[in-house]
Amino acid sequence: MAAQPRPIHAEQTSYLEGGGIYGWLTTIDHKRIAVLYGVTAVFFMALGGFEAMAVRTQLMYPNNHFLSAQTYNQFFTTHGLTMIFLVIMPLETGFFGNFLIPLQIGARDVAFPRLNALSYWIFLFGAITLNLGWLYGGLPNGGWFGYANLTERYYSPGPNIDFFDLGLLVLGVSSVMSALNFFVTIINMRAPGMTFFRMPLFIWSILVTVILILLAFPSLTVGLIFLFMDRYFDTHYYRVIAGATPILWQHLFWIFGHPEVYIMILPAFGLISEVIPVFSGKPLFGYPMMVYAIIAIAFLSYGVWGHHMFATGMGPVADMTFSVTSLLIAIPTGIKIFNWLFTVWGGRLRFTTAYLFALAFVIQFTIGGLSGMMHASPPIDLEQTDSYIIVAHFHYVLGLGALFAILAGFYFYWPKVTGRMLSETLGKWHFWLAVWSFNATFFPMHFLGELGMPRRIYTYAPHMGWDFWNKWETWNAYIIALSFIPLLLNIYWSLTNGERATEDPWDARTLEWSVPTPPPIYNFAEVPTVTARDAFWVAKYGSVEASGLTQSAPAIAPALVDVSKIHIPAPSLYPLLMGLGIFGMALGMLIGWYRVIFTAMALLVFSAIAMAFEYPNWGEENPHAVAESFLGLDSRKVGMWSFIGSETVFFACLISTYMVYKSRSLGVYDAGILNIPLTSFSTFVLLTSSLLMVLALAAFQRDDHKWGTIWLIGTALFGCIFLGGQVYEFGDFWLEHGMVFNANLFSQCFYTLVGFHGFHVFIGVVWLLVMAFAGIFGKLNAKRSLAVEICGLYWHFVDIVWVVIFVLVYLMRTVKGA
Amino acid sequence: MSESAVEHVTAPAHHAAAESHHPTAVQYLVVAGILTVLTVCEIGVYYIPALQSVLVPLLLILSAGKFYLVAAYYMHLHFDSRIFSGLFFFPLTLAALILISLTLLLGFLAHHPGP
Amino acid sequence: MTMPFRLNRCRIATWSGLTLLLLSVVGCAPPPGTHYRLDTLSPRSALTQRFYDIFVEVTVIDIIVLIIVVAIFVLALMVFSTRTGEPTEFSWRTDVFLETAWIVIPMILVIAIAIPTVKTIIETQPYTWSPDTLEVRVIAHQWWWEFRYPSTGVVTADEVHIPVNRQINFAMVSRDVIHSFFMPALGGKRDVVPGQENHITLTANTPGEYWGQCTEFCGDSHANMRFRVFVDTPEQFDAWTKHQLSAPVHPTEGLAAEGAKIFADAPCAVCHTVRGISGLSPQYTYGFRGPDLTHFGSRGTIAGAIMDNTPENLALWIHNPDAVKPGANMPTLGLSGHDLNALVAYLESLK
Amino acid sequence: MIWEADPATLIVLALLVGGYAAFALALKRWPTVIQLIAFSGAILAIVGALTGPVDELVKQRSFALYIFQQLVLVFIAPPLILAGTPDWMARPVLTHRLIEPLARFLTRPLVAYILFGAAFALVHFPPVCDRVCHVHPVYGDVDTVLLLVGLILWFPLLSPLPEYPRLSYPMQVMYIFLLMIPMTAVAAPITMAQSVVYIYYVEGPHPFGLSPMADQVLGGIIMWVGQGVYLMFVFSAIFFRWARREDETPPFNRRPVPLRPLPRQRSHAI
Repeated sequence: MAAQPRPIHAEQTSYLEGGGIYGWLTTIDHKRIAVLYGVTAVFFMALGGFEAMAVRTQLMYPNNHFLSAQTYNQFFTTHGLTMIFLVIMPLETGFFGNFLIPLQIGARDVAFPRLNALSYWIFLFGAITLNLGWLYGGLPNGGWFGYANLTERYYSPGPNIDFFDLGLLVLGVSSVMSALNFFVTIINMRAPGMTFFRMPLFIWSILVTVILILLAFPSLTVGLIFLFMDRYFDTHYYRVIAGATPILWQHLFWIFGHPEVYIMILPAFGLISEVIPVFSGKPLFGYPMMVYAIIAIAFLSYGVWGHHMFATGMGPVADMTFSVTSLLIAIPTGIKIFNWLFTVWGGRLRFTTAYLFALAFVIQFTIGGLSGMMHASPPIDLEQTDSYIIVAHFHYVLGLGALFAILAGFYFYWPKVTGRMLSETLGKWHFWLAVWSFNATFFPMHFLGELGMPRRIYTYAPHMGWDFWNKWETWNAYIIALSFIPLLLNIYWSLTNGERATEDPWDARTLEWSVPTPPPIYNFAEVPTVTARDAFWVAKYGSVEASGLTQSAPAIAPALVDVSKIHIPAPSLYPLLMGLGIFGMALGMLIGWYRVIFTAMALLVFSAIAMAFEYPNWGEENPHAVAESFLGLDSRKVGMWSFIGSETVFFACLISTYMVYKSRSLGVYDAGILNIPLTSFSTFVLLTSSLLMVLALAAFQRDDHKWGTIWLIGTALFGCIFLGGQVYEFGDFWLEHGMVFNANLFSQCFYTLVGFHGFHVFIGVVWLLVMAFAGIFGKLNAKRSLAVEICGLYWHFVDIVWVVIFVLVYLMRTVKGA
Repeated sequence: MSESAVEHVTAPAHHAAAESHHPTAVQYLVVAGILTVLTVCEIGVYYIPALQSVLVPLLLILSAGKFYLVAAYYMHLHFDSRIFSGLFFFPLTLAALILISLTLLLGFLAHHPGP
Repeated sequence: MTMPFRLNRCRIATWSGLTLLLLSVVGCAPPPGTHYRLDTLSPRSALTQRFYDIFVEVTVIDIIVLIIVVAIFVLALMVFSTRTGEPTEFSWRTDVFLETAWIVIPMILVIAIAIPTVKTIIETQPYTWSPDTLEVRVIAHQWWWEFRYPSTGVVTADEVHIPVNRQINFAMVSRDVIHSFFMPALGGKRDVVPGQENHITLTANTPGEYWGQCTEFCGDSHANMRFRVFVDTPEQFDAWTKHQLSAPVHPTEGLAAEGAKIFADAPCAVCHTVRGISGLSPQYTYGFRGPDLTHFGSRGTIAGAIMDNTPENLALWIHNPDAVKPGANMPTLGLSGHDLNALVAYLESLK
Repeated sequence: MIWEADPATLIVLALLVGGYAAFALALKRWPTVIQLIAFSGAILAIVGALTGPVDELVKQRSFALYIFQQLVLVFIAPPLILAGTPDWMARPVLTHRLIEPLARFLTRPLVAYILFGAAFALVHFPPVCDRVCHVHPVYGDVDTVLLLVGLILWFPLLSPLPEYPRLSYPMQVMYIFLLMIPMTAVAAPITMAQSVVYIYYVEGPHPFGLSPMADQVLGGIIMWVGQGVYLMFVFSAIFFRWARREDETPPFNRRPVPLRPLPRQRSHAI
């Protein structure tokens, strides 16, 4: 994206140097953002760890009174939310993803650097929102999956669930933004020659992860919006009394929730697949198979959400379907485990700390995966679900799985990130303590589960067979906490006295090790051309299969480029301001002070527009962007299409809720109220506006900016007419027919679905007007017509959604639902 | 079976060439005409009592046609790199599957109401 | 740069792995003859027997797979950790035979698990029940269980009696939030959802007392929502039913009689039914706000089966419900001293 | 037992075999062994599924086997036929002046996909199915339609002609994925239905001692699971061909510059 000329000081060799605090606040360098993510996540890891220790202490003895029931419920909920959304995800995609993607694919930065910074700030403020309960009102207390209808205002009157709801909404925005960014980066910013099957496996795993994020989060967003409306506007999305079912939340949540599990584990697979080959001295065994397994797992993950809901009574057919699809996941997972084992087999093994963590991951993840096979079978699941065996299972895949992978990656990449080596001795202490304590804590949870201990109970009776293991686990949990002390000592020692790291301290295989340590701000002085998988290894030793003992060619040649000519985007304060705006909106919503909401919204809009005009030559920031991109496509267009893809799932969830609830709705209002003639007119208006939009684009492509601008204004005008029709329609229903927003299931679903579409139209109109202004001031021409095209894509998408809504909601109004 | 059939399409180089071509204003007008006709048909179908029994499939087919026209011509998927089609149709498939399964799963529960 | 690896480290890894395996054997099996209250490994009905059989099958498969993986892993570490510095002989990037093997083997395992699973799902989730089947309606409340027998009209709380060797249909619905009805020995678990009727169909095969608990997080006192199931012989069950249907004895003198007056005057009667004295059942379509106390004295436990039904415990509970069961919907009435004793005496007299 | 066949099926089979042989004779060329095997596989699949005992059971209202027949017609026979057709055999037809425009239009991936989806959904839409498939005594016509749309469906993946380029591998994967919509949209409602959907199948006992309801669920599962597993295999095959091909191809379109990492020195004041 943006590339404003900015001189690079020759002495500024490391991304870590210079800028001061302000430099870190305004940074849009992917490596600095990675570090910000890392530091934030480590802070929250300490917080989540503290909660875990408190929870374990409470469970040490039967009938213990260390924590009250309320505090316990808040702590286990927040422990889960923190570890998932504020530790594992930001560490894997935020830290490792940000740091490694451009370095591994041979790019200078991500596709949209300012969006990247924005994602971080929104993430930070989302994390704060989620944890506001420390200051006021209490932490979220509904379990990390916050099953409705316990989360309704009636059953959870405090602000706890509001923190959960708004915090996750904000975090979702951040996740989707960074996912979009990474997706476009990986698709379009790869170095020449880096075809899909030459990408390091970590890149593959992140690519698949971000696709999962893009297509899974909308479902959560819809669920959270419904919850928000139930809590604030007294609607009935999860209220039985109105004919709704709380099971809807479970479906929406798990359609997100199961892919989320893979969002957390796939990058871990990627990291492990980077660490194991390096220290085994062998290329990754069965690379295509590994890629295939990642894709298959991701693909299956969308068809298995029901296995979290076997106990809810979905009926035998759904049980069978979800059971079989869930079992199928065992196949690609098995492929991965055996491929790692056979990467180790026959290698020249170097037992560094990173390698040990990676090896421990393989075995521990196998244990977690095998217990997962049990839960895929409903007959077993009906005994085990919601018991400690589930707790054991997901701590084995996430705690002893993802976290160990993160630690492996941490020890592996620390020299590259900071430029200093860690102490191997302290690292080994850390490893052995961690392996013992984690296993000793979580393995006996299998037994507790078999002995029937339900999860999420703050107390239990004695003589259930649980006393010994609970005490044992709590003591070992303290050892987990202790095991991090060598790590902290190690970090301190490394930063103060650590040996300086060379570019390639581990004799590694991929491109990130070919740049100086720590990497310069521009990453690659000369963008490499990739001829094979494991590109750096091939450059050093001649072929992927080379033993790595004799260098066949001089790996290091002097750079021939003048680094002062490299264009990197300038820092920007607006991402931080936009993040603050979103935070202010969430905060205003929480305290119910609308002035705060509007002020924050103003800040958001102001910073968004200011950011858009930050670069004077917007529209053609980098004339070589298309030519230099991997696919020959403009990143902004790829980004827009990916965003549209994500929106598709969002609307699908809204529409399916409408379809389901239409037929369950009680009360006087139903789809018979809809005004077909008016809506037909609106449909023609919107279709015509789309025609004007393409005419505008065609005009700009002919360099006819006068007619282009006219057509743009026309499009906006027709959009306004459409909106006017909708306002009239809503007003008619509301005032004439008395169909208030929360009158019944039909009214709320209708207003929400059509209202969200209207909101999209509104955004589109604003965008069109901004474009029209640019046209009036002569900023648009044939070269910059892409800006119009992207705006048009959004506009036509809104149109296409209306095509669907018009038929499903309006014309099929008399058809019985589902 | 000839491998060459595959080869000449898989080289990613052709994507760059696909970028520039866009339909003309006349083509756009033709598409707009067809879209209008299809919409008129939709509304017509809705009002004709004889067609009520096949309303659902007819409307679905008509709207699918509109959907295709807007996506293919207005959003120029027809002319652009196929990658964009992929970026759109993959999520669309998923969205459709979610729609189908949610309506089925929750519709199924509707048959077992509580007391 | 290379760290030479000392073999004793490898031994540590091996031994810790073996220790964990050993622990698993020790931990998994309760001492012989013991049957813990919520133990899922002691099936006492045809339904849970089926669950248990599949569980054993999958566990065996899991253990075999784990042993194979660990064996390859340990072997690889032991053999190749000594090879530091030597050129590699194996530098496979891939091997079609091996790759196929670890696609086909998991596939066979998956099929081996899927077949009994699918069979069990189909056979254990009936849509219709024979007329002989005893229906027990389970109504979940925050945080206690209500049981009703539509065929006889018995209403009870936290303790449910079922006859042995007769098919029972637990028809479950929640009064407020989602709960889960978990009876490990008899029927596994099934969520109890508001607005949706779920079923567990089972035939118990051994008389005895079994424990159950709510397992879906349902609010503050989720942990305090237990219940007991008594599997009776048919004669015992008939006797119990008859006793439950009998009118409660109204005390006419002594402390208990005073208690009866307090019960009727104090807010107790708003939520609780004692047949013949109070009760608002027609107003509620399913479930009361509080448990039916008609035969309260005959129950073994109180307050969601978290305490034994003794006068002291009952006094504690009535005096300050929130201390016993955080968030409890039962209000603190401010009763103490003589009044409290009278109320307790009355309730305990309701045999 | 007499091996019986429907006249319509026989006509289709005769046309297929006759056409194949006629082309080979007329052009005086011989297909390769693999092509011959593929083509005879297709014929055998059609014969096995649409005639003889299977067809007999279908006529006795076995819904499950009826679904099986359809799967053979859309998923097994068309790819085999396409794989068994040499390019020189397809060329005269598909590049014919009159046929080419239509063929080009029909084999556009989206058109082929929509055509297949619409036809497949329509054939299973209860009113249509009850009227066309069963009340009408000839099965053959529906089968022929399915075989035809099947051929069109598979053409973008298995086109024998370089003039009709196949989809790129990633797009092939996408295409396969897209196929899940019509398949699920048809199979899921049938499987999950609470009553027998098709009037024709409500009556009487079904073969294998199944109740009409059980037969329907079985048929639904055969379609759902069957297509799922089958498409998974197709997806895998495409994926690994793609992987192998990219693995072997040198970097396109660029000078093969060897990787040149940065110097070890920290100084960048060049």
